[in-house]
Amino acid sequence: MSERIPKWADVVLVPVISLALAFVISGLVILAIGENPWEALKLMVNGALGSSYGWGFTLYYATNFIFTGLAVAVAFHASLFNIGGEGQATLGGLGVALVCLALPWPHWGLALPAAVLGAAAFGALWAAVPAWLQARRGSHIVITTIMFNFIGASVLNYVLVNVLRPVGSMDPATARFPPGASLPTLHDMAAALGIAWGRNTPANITFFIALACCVLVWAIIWHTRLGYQIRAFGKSEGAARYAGINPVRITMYAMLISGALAGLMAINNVMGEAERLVLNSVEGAGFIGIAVALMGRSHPVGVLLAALLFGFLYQGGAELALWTTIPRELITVIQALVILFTGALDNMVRMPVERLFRGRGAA
Amino acid sequence: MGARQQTERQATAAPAIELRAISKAFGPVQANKDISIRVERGTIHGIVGENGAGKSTLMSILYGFYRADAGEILIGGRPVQIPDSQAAIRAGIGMVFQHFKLVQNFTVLENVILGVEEGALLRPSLNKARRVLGDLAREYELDVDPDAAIEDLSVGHQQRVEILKALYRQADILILDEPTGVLTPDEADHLFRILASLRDQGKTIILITHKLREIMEITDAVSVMRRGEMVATLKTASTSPEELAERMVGRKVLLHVPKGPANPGRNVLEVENLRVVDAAGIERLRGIGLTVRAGEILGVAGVAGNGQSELLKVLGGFQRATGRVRVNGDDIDLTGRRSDGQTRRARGIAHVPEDRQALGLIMDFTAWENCAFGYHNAPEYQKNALFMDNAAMQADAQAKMERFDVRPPTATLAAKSFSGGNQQKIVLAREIERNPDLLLVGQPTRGVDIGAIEFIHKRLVALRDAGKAVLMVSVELEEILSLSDRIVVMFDGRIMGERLPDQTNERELGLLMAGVAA
Amino acid sequence: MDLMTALQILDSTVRLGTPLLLACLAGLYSERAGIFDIGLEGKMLMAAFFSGAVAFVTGSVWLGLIAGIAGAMSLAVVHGLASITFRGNQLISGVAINFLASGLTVLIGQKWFALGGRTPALSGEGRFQPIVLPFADSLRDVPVIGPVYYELISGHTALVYVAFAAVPISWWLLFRTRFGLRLRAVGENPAAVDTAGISVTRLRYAAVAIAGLLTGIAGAYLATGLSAGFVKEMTAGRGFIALAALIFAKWRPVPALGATMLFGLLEAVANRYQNIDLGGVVIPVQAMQALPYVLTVIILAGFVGKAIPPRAGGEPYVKER
Amino acid sequence: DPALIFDLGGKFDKSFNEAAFNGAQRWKAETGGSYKELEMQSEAQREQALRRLAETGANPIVMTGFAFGDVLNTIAPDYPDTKFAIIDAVVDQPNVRSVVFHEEQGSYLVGMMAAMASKTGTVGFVGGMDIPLIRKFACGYVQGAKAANPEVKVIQNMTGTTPAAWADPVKGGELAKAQIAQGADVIYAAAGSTGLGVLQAATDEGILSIGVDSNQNHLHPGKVLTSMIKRVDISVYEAFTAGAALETGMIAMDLAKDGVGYALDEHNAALVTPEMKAAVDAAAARIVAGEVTVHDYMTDNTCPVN
Ligand SMILES: Nc1ncnc2c1ncn2[C@@H]1O[C@H](COP(=O)(O)OP(=O)(O)OP(=O)(O)O)[C@@H](O)[C@H]1O
Ligand SMILES: Nc1ncnc2c1ncn2[C@@H]1O[C@H](COP(=O)(O)OP(=O)(O)OP(=O)(O)O)[C@@H](O)[C@H]1O
Ligand SMILES: [Mg+2]
Ligand SMILES: [Mg+2]
Repeated sequence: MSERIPKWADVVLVPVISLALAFVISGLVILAIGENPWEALKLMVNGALGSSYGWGFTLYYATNFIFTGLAVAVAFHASLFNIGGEGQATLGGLGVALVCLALPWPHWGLALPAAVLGAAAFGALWAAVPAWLQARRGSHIVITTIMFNFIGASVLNYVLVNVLRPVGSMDPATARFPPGASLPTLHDMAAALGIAWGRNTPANITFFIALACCVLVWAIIWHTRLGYQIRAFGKSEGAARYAGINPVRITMYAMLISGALAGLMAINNVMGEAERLVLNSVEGAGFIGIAVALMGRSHPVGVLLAALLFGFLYQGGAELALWTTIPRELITVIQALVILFTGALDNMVRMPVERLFRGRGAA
Repeated sequence: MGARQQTERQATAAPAIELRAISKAFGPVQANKDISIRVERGTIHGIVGENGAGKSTLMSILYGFYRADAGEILIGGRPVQIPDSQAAIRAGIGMVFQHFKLVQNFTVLENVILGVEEGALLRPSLNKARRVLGDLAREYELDVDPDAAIEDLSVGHQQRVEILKALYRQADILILDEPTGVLTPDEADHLFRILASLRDQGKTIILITHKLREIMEITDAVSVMRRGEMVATLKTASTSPEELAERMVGRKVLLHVPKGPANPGRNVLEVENLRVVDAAGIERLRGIGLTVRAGEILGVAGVAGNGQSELLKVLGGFQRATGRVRVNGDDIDLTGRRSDGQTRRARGIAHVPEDRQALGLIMDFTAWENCAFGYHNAPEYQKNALFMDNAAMQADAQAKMERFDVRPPTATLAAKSFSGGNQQKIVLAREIERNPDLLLVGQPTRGVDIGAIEFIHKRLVALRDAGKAVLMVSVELEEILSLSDRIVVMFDGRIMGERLPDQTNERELGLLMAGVAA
Repeated sequence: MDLMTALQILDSTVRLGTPLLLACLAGLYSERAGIFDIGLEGKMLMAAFFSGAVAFVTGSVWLGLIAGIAGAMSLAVVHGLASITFRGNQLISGVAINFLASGLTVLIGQKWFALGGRTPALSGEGRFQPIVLPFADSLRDVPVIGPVYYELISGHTALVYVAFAAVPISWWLLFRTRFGLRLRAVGENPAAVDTAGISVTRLRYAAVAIAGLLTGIAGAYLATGLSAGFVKEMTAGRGFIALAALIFAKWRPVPALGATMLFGLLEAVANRYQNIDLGGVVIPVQAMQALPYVLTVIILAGFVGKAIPPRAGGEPYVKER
Repeated sequence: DPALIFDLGGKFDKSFNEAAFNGAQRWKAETGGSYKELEMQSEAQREQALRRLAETGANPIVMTGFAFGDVLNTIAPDYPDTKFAIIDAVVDQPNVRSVVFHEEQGSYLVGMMAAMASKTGTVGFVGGMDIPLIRKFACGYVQGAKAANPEVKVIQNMTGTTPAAWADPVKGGELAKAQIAQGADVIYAAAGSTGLGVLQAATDEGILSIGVDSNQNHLHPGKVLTSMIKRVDISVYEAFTAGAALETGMIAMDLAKDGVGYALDEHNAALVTPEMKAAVDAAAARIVAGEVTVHDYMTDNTCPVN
């Protein structure tokens, strides 16, 4: 119905203009707090994209957001609003930590698959209860997942303080994982291929797992029966029942996949970066996942792009806050504006663009 | 009488409504092209046209729901601007939309006063509305319980509420968009009596319908639309259904599908003592028993809401029930784990649901995805153990859509961008082409234009002639009478009686439907 | 548990429940009109900041309140623009508003006060003071009623009474007035409202503005009633709890009171009984802190059943696609 | 130039990080030198920040917070020519100075004062998140209170399990009120900005409170009994002053070194009676002399009293 503007304009032009608008307003905000927006932008771009070093961080953050974004997106396809990414990723971290600390792993090649299982299983477990309650008892998943974020934080707090913390350690964190559980960073991998890539950045092999998950989610959602049923259920529960699709089962599957994806984030931050489990290791990535999924229109490609954008903002903004007197909350404001303009106010741009194209068509 | 002569005579007395050169585009779709029409005061004016011809759009413009891209509106000879519905209401126009604009969880009274409240507080408005509604009910036989919630009312009653809304706003000009699509013949007759008495009081009525019989019965004049254009305005007295049909579709149409005698075989469906209690504890089916044989169409007549929907849902596998159902002699699980649509389909039961938009289709899915809906587990749609074969599904859908003359035959379009008639064809194609032993079909032609009705009826008869069993639920008695080989009538969850179509008539069936044992 | 303890817990319940109640009612207006609002948190935070900042600068809590309301309103306008005028995604807009508030408050706060986003502490006229109701002191010694009146009913700040009064007023407004009828209708079926000749846009903006007003009061209560100034992120997830309460209450004002007070009570109880020793087995503090959330889940699973939101909720009203 | 890295709580937390900031500012004011400061943005940046500062030649690099311990342990060997100082954690590397505070001793003293100032015989403690560090504060506090009055009852509360627990003055206020309702009339808050709510509620309800880390007496003059001060500022100042010649190894900031203590100024002078002061100072002297040992929760994860 809506072929009022060419597809390229819809997919590229409108978001780019929206993004530009968001940056212009951000510039005004920077100006208002007495700093130089142009310098700030340069610093951000340089810090995030100007070197393989910057990329190492940008990709690290993006990896987190890909996982949580995909998690939210999969649930969205089943019309379930999973606000629980934060808690699921927290528990995923616990799964990773338990796996990594269980054995003196000889090689990451063995530890990684086990940790993937641990992360996915714990994440899925934390999504399973809200899913079951929604499917069987009609408890609203938005509330239960919010509640499970808080409960997850309590569980982790208890476990770290009382169970997994090495005696005498001040830090409510687990011991360091054995060296054999240390994942190769992008630097290591590039070096193996003879490419120079920033040392000491947290981006690691998990980025490729995230990319694989994008493909996997795409395949599941659009190329499997399960995905077909999830989408059908998400669009119309009545019709799904007519078609013989079991609502309970689909709710469970969708949320289990969603929770597992959120849990997998822990491979990146817990196993790949910190190499131990600390309190609050998720750092809000679960919530950013919501924005990422919404902006990415629940499509893996969109999620990937949105995650990269947020990775850029995170790293660029962090550089800004690290090396200037601009408070780090500026990043939050820029993020907010980007979400607002590209995600919620996109019609503000689309409408004039449509008019432009209509005018040209008539002429 | 020539159209020119007619125009000359009307030029003297100002028509109630005159539209001049109205155009309206929805993006690339030109819904109305340069349309002009005059509607005389105190007449009932019919508008006919195929699905998507632009009838609803034109009327929505008149009612201020949409704004025309170009053109002029004159009411009583004076040009008026109708930028919104408030302006239309002020100009004395009321409209009953094809899809009702009622707030489902409000009471009748609340719906009636919405927008024309007397003051900031509700109570006085409600009191006044209760009084006025009482008067209107007496005057026009428009009874509804003023305190009932809309969601608890039958469609027929909901429509009455819509009419009451318009009358309460003292509309002089009443537009009804496909008002009889969901009514029983009795209710339709009742509606026409109301319309006639409204006309006799000098009100002007515009009636959009797909049923030419109704046009012939009640209208004074009729306009025919095709593909966004106005092709003719005729005096009803000087035209015929055949002529109208031809002008609408652009070709000759069979208004009655010819059908040979039935050749019934073994029992395909046997239902005994079927009972359903809904979530609110109300018994919806109270011991239904019936059989459908191979090679026959069993018509289930009844006023909507008397258990037909539940019957279809139980047989289709998405409503629990007690009792006994056998298909081809084998018992069917009605309550257990194997009581779902997938199992039913595996048993050779296909189902065209009553509500195609809410049940039969996923409106956001493409046509090709919809063409596999419910059969998505079928082996021919699988590439391997993991993946579905999207290409095969598309090819399959493309072929089905061409065979069922779905327009446009584009499998990649979303279901929601097809007109209702074409949506129905997609569902029918999916279910019939499965070559089921038993086809359950609810309201096969609701809201569908005559060209498509002809096609759908032909396909149902062909299925029967291929030796399949068809159970058809419809509120259209005409359809029931012309298609069925046997007819059962449902009332209040029970079967009131069984008749043969050539030994009964609309009147007798109507009585049974009203719960009066004949 | 003796009466005094019970009263103290209930008193705490009222204080903790009040911001939830105001935010919950805010969400109620918005969502009843068909506009989902997950930005309650952000609006409260914005209001908390501006009320704290302005109350400090001017020394007047009332000016602070007005500033807080204005702050929340400005975000409400953003939400309105996004979800009504430009028919954007209401969830995205809400998420953006939460981020925006969390960033802007600190950014502006740092610029103004250079205290890392905090406002300086308020005192005297810069805060809402408890109101002692008439006869509270003289009735104090009357058994049962006296303490209940003195401890529980009297002695709250003005905004608490405003919040409680907002419940019957909201009920009356929604179910007894023309405005309420239209508001509820627009959340159920905007097309019905439109064809009745009423502007969907104007109604929805009105609802969003009321949500702004109420979150504004909620935020002002946090910063100038309960505490003495703004601290960054001081809403601490209360907007989300309010949202949960709203669903719990099935979008009705009186149950909203019940739901928010239940959350308040659970928190008050968890605050009061943190280290419970069950004959040697000490329940860890984390368990007590998780208790309100666990209980919420249990109550939801056991007693509430399916909550059906307003039918047109979350969907922009589009006539022509 | 020296450099200072703040933990995630941020520079202006009114307590721990701010104390570090004050130390750096004092150094700057006195020497006219310049230094580089960073605030952490996320967990993943700890290593980044350390490495980049080291690579730009900053020396020494001072960081606040135990969360840096693990990272510092891995990167310190990579920069043998750079000196690091970490506050609140022990990192066993040749180029690292580990500064640990005996908060239990300071808390002990304010615990005594609380018990002596209490008329009801009940005092309170409000912590932020339940982490070992906070339990260390609590344990010292309880020991001190019991030492002053063996009969005293101590109510202990933690605010939450998420980082929001450090920034929820509303909940802090409620916890304080709940403790007041249970009879507490002196409350010690070790909970970041949540503590501000505790101090406020105590003031509103007319009881006394005890601040933490920095001297918070001025927040509510005449209402804050005292503050348990932790001289992070001194540690930073000393490290900056020592410059590249910073001595490494472990430094225990205890009462003997005036690393911890209680605050006495014009704001609380009227509250601290001479007897109180005498008793506390005597206890301090005994602790310094080793006659009294205050148990450190961290050594065995238990507290002898409750
Ligand atoms: N709101 C809309 N947005 C976009 N296109 C629309 C809209 N409403 C109608 N159309 C298009 O305008 C054309 C005319 O539709 P309209 O509803 O007026 O037809 P109709 O004659 O009422 O059909 P029917 O008999 O099915 O009710 C159709 O092609 C339809 O696709
Ligand atoms: N708001 C809308 N946006 C887009 N398309 C619309 C809209 N309303 C109607 N249409 C399209 O207009 C066409 C006919 O519209 P309408 O709603 O009048 O018919 P219908 O009820 O779906 O069909 P029928 O009259 O055959 O039952 C369909 O293609 C439908 O998808
Ligand atoms: Mg139609
Ligand atoms: Mg129509």
